[in-house]
Amino acid sequence: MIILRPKKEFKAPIIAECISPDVFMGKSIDEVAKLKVYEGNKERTLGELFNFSYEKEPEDKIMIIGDVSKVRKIGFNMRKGEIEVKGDVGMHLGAEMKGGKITVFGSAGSWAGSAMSDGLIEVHGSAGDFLGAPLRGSTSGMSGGTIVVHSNVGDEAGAYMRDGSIRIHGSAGQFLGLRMRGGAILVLGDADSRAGAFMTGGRIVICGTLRSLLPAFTIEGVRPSIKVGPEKVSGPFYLFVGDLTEGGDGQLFVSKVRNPHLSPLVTKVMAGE
Amino acid sequence: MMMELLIKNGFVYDPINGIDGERVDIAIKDGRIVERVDERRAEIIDASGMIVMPGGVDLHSHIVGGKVNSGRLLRPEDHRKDYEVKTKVTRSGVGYSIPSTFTTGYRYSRMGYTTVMDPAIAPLKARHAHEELNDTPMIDKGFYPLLGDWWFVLEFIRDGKIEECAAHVAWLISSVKGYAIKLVNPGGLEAWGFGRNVDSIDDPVPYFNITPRDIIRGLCKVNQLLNLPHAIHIHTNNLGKPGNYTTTLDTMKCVEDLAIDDKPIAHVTHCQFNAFKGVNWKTLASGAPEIADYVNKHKHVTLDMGQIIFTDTTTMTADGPFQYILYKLTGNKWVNSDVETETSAGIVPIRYRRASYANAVQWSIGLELALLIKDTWKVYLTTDHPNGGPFTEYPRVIAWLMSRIARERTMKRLNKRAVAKMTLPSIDREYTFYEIAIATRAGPARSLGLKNKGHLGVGADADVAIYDVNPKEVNPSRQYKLVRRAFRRAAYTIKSGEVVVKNGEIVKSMMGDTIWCNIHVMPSLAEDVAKGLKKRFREYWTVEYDNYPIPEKYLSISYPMEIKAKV
Amino acid sequence: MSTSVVQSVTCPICGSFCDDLELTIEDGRITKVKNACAMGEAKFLYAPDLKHRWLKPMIRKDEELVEASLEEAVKKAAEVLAEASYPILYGWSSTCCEAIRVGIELAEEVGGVIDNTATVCHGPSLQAVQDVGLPICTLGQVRHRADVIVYWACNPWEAHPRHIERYTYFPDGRFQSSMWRRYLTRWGMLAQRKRILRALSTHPYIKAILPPLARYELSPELFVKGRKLIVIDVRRTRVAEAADYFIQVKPGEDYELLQALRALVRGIELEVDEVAGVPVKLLEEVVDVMISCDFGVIFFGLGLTMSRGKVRNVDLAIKLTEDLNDRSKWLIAPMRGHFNVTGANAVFTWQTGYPFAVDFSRGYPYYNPGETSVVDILLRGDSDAALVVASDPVAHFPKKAVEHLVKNPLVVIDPSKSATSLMADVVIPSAFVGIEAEGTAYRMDFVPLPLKKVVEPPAGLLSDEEILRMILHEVRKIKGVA
Amino acid sequence: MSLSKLKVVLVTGRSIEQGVSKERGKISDEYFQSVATCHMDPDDMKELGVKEGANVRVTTEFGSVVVKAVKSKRTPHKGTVFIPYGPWASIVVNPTTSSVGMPYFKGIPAEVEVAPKEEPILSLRELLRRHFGRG
Repeated sequence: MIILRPKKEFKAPIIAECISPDVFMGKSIDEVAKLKVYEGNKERTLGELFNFSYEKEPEDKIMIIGDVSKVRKIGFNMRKGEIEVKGDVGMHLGAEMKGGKITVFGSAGSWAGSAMSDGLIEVHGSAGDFLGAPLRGSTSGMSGGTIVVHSNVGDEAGAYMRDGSIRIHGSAGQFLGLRMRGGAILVLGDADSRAGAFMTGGRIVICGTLRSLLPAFTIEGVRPSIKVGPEKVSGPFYLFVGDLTEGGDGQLFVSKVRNPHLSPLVTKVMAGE
Repeated sequence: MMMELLIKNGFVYDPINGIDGERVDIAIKDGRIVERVDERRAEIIDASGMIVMPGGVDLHSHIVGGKVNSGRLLRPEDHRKDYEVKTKVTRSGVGYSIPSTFTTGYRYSRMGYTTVMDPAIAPLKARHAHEELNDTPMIDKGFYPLLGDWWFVLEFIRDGKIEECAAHVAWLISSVKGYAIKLVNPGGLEAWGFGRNVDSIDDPVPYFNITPRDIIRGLCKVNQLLNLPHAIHIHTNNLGKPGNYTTTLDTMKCVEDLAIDDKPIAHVTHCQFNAFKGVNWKTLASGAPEIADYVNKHKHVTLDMGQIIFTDTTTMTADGPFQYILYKLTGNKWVNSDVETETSAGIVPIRYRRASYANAVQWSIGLELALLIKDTWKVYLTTDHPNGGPFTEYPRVIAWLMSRIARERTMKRLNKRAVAKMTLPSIDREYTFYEIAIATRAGPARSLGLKNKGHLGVGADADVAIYDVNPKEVNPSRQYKLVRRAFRRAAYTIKSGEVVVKNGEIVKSMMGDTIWCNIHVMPSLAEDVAKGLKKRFREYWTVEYDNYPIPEKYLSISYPMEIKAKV
Repeated sequence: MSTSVVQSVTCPICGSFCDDLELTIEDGRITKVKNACAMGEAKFLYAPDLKHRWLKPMIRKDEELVEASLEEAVKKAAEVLAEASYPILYGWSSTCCEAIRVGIELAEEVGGVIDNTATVCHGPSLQAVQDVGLPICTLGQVRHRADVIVYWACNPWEAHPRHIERYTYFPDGRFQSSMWRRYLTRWGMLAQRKRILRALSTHPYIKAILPPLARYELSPELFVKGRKLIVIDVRRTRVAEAADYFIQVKPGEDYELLQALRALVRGIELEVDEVAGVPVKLLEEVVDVMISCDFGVIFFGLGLTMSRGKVRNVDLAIKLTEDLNDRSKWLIAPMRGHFNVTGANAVFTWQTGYPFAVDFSRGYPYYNPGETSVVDILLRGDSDAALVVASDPVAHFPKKAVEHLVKNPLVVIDPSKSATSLMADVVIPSAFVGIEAEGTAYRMDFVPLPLKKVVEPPAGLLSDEEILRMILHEVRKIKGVA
Repeated sequence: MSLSKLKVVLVTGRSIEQGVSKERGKISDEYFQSVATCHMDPDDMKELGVKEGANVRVTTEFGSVVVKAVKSKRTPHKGTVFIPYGPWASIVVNPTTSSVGMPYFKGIPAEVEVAPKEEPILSLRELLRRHFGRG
């Protein structure tokens, strides 16, 4: 295991896609210290920015201790091994990740797990916007793997998601599961409005309050509980289907108890009025 | 004083001068090919074991202007995967299907191309095209203004006033500093103004009492009256629709009687997209044999391939209604851009897939056209960049043309049903280097009427490409990969007498010329045109008459071709 | 006294970029402006006035701005940029394309982030375009063909005063005629309203603008024939009062309204009776008008990009437009603010592939709004220097962003004094492009037009382009590449 | 009986007066007069007990600024107030960009109250010095 500690408080953004077990494996500390990173527009080596220490086991693990909230692309395209961060971490954590595990004891910036296809990201603090979502213009969202966030997430979590799962213990911002086609998102807290916008498939489960429901969703019924992956979450839940303007049949489960503001609409529609 | 250069010992392919792989030394002085230079003073390039050709000439490649730039805007995901880092001599940029301006220039130059024409610019946005051309280094360039749906053209042709029409076209081309007359889905774009289209060359254009046939014939006559160096450049009606090869034949036939001498009067562009047989996408088949048959029997038309490449690219044409159909077909993102009184445009990203029946058929059509048309001077290599694929993939097309084995290799990976129906497997023909030189430089240069381009005779512009492949040792049919590699990265590119590329890398950045036609009609006619336009300008456009023409000083290096019209 | 008249002058104010102004120049000063709106007139008459301009370059010494030579100021600016690890180069929308081209070269040379004002205007719209595209047209197409015109979350009467008159509701076109007469009739009916007169009398600046029309109910007899104007906004603006339909949407609920309209266009029955405060019955009526027209257009403004939903409001507005093409011809266009913000986007795009927020720190263009957009960079505190050209971020960025901007070295190139230049470390005053210097700019529909030089700039003032070239040259000298 | 504080939604934006006056100079009195203002619904003003031209303090989660209250010309828009773009509005807008680069310049929850006597409307230079320590 290689342990990295920042040498200073960073100011300019640091792009460090080399911080990944795939890159570190088989390299000595000296070799790792020579890896190139960018600090703003200046090319640096990892060794100029971080102090290193080494532990024999586990071999394929990287630990970062300290605030790396300015460091971007940690675990980019990672395929195996493990990264553990004790502190906040910057944008694009585990972007395009294909395997392995990343754990953050702190918060993560936007685009964590962007377009990942396998592996596990667990963030014990909050995460920014675009959790698991692809970068601008791309429609290739998350296609596998798991993201767990123990606190809140920003807007557009799970956008363009095709498969895999996202579990949010806190609350979610607007446009949760935007243009989602498959996979599952579970929110234990509340969700801001526009959840499921443009969704055509997949499953969003909101255990708390959904601020408002989009007009292009229709009520399908009430379900006592719902399975999200291997886990059974008990309700009861309203089941809405949409986004109808996209011809979608995405499923939006919303806690019945926590969303009394939706009950007049549900009652009216169920009564066929 | 400019450098003198001497290219020694290369195998020269210069079809315009009939040189077919002979060892000829090429002498260069002051940007021109000369008889000889002083060997002691000149820089010597040893081209032993290499091919020497005139610089590549591309007569149809969407590289600048409003539509291309909207395509760039639309596709950040296309740029992210392919970018260029700044070097000491080059600017940074992005690449793949719609490269940024600098990158476009560098990449053409690295392939040994030295002249490129953009085929579709809305005249109202010509200033934009020139701004981008001013930022496109390394190549000589120009563009064709879109004229087939310009209200003035429609009205004059409707009223039978061909001479007035010609005078207005002359004013427009000279004002916007364009090069040739371009027609795209004539009549269809005007109809698209209200969301409609035309479906044959005899389908009337709404509100104008005129048909595409009238427009094509009218502008063909205008082109002849104006003595323009290039033929009318036509993107036919019904492009991209199964069964459209008959429209293409109709289009070629409808100007047959206008031909004088043996000079081609119509260029049917990216013919692959308009050579579809069948009644729908499931029954799509190649109409290339029929079209090739017609072209083999007639002298008034030329074509370019519009070859597709199996890749993720961006389609962009002025054919608004076609792009809308493509948007509905693919569900991908869609840009439409209609331009008042003139034209329209559309953009849709697309991925051509080997497993797709339709895409496999399309691939075969392009190659069949090139291989079934016997006279190489009549069909040129293009991918209709970026519609069929980015221009950087030309070397792949060269390999397919030169090697039956290369074609078979690709066919093995294609949709089986498509391959079973193709004519292509039965075609043995393989292009020679001489024919490649025709299809990629001599032919387009001659078609464009660029007398100093596309050849290495004395007096020609010193635009030269040298490729590191030995024609005496390499058998392109079997060793097509070596050929492909050589054409991807020129050993040397010489532009206007200066070495700008070595071993596929830019060693010197420079600006090429912007080539345009300055057309002179009779002064009295020109005066009438100006007077009439001044009076009616605001009826047509939302900009002022004074602000429409582009002053010559706007072009970073202006190269006007002075043309004396018959009217 | 020498008097001359210059015609077909473009107006360096808003995205409508009118090019039919007529200026009278007497003794090197503009004395009369014809055809302009109040803003355009004010710019030509008052902006070149020396009393609110810097006439000499200024450098901050001991917390005070003091006069300096141009060479000194350029050198200082170049040092600031060349030494920075993550400089930002911001503004650009109020200068010409020629200057922007140099600006991008400078950004590349110093490895900085270059961003234009679209970032806080239609940046969200551009991102929406990158997701779903944009069916758009030039403004003449609207003038000739449109029989339904929708202004959504914008207020052209105040922000683009001649837009309606030149391009949409009031001009005559080949297939459509002016609605001026209908408007006047309605106005006549209501002209006595005191409210209107009062509004007029308290306004010194609206002489070119007719009084607004107050209508609170739909009057179907007005919908028999001709163009229709639909306005959707959170506020009852002046243009709302001129509209055939005005839909007042609850603040922050444009997205819901757009989705309801899209559902109705697709023939989906809504289960709710009201969306965003608007009865579904009214929406159905509006949708019927929209799908039965010959040519419709939606112009949208910052009400969509700056409020809840941002990018996705525009995304959905574009999807709605795309769907409407199944029924009729429909196009959509953003109401761009500055006269050359469209040009800034265009130049950025052809040189770098991206329309704004381009990061050159790694030697190639990288774009990711939220990461490479200036407001985010300032909020995170990433940058360590800034160049601001022809813009006033200190006045227009949120306080927290400004706090970081002014904490680091700040270089400003601007023709006039502004909040930002007051805070700067180096100020290099420039000539007004479009008045004292020429260039190129793009109308909101990507139509490029020339900016004219009609008078001489004050002695010693250069154009933005020339100043930027000097800085670029100096930067290259510092870096040893000149 | 008037309220001491009114909960509103703040919208900032362009106005023709701002557009014209900025050409007379960003440090001119015309500009100051046109942008250091808060356009309110007359009913809201009545409720709050402010008269046309009185000073009000607008406070959001992000800051607080004193501007002049003026009656909106087009009403009703109860519960919404409008401040033209400018240095005064910028003090109170919501900087959150949702990672799209764009702060919330519109639709910001705010409170309006009569400004205390000791808090006048700051001039541009005073505002810059107060908030950014320079100018």
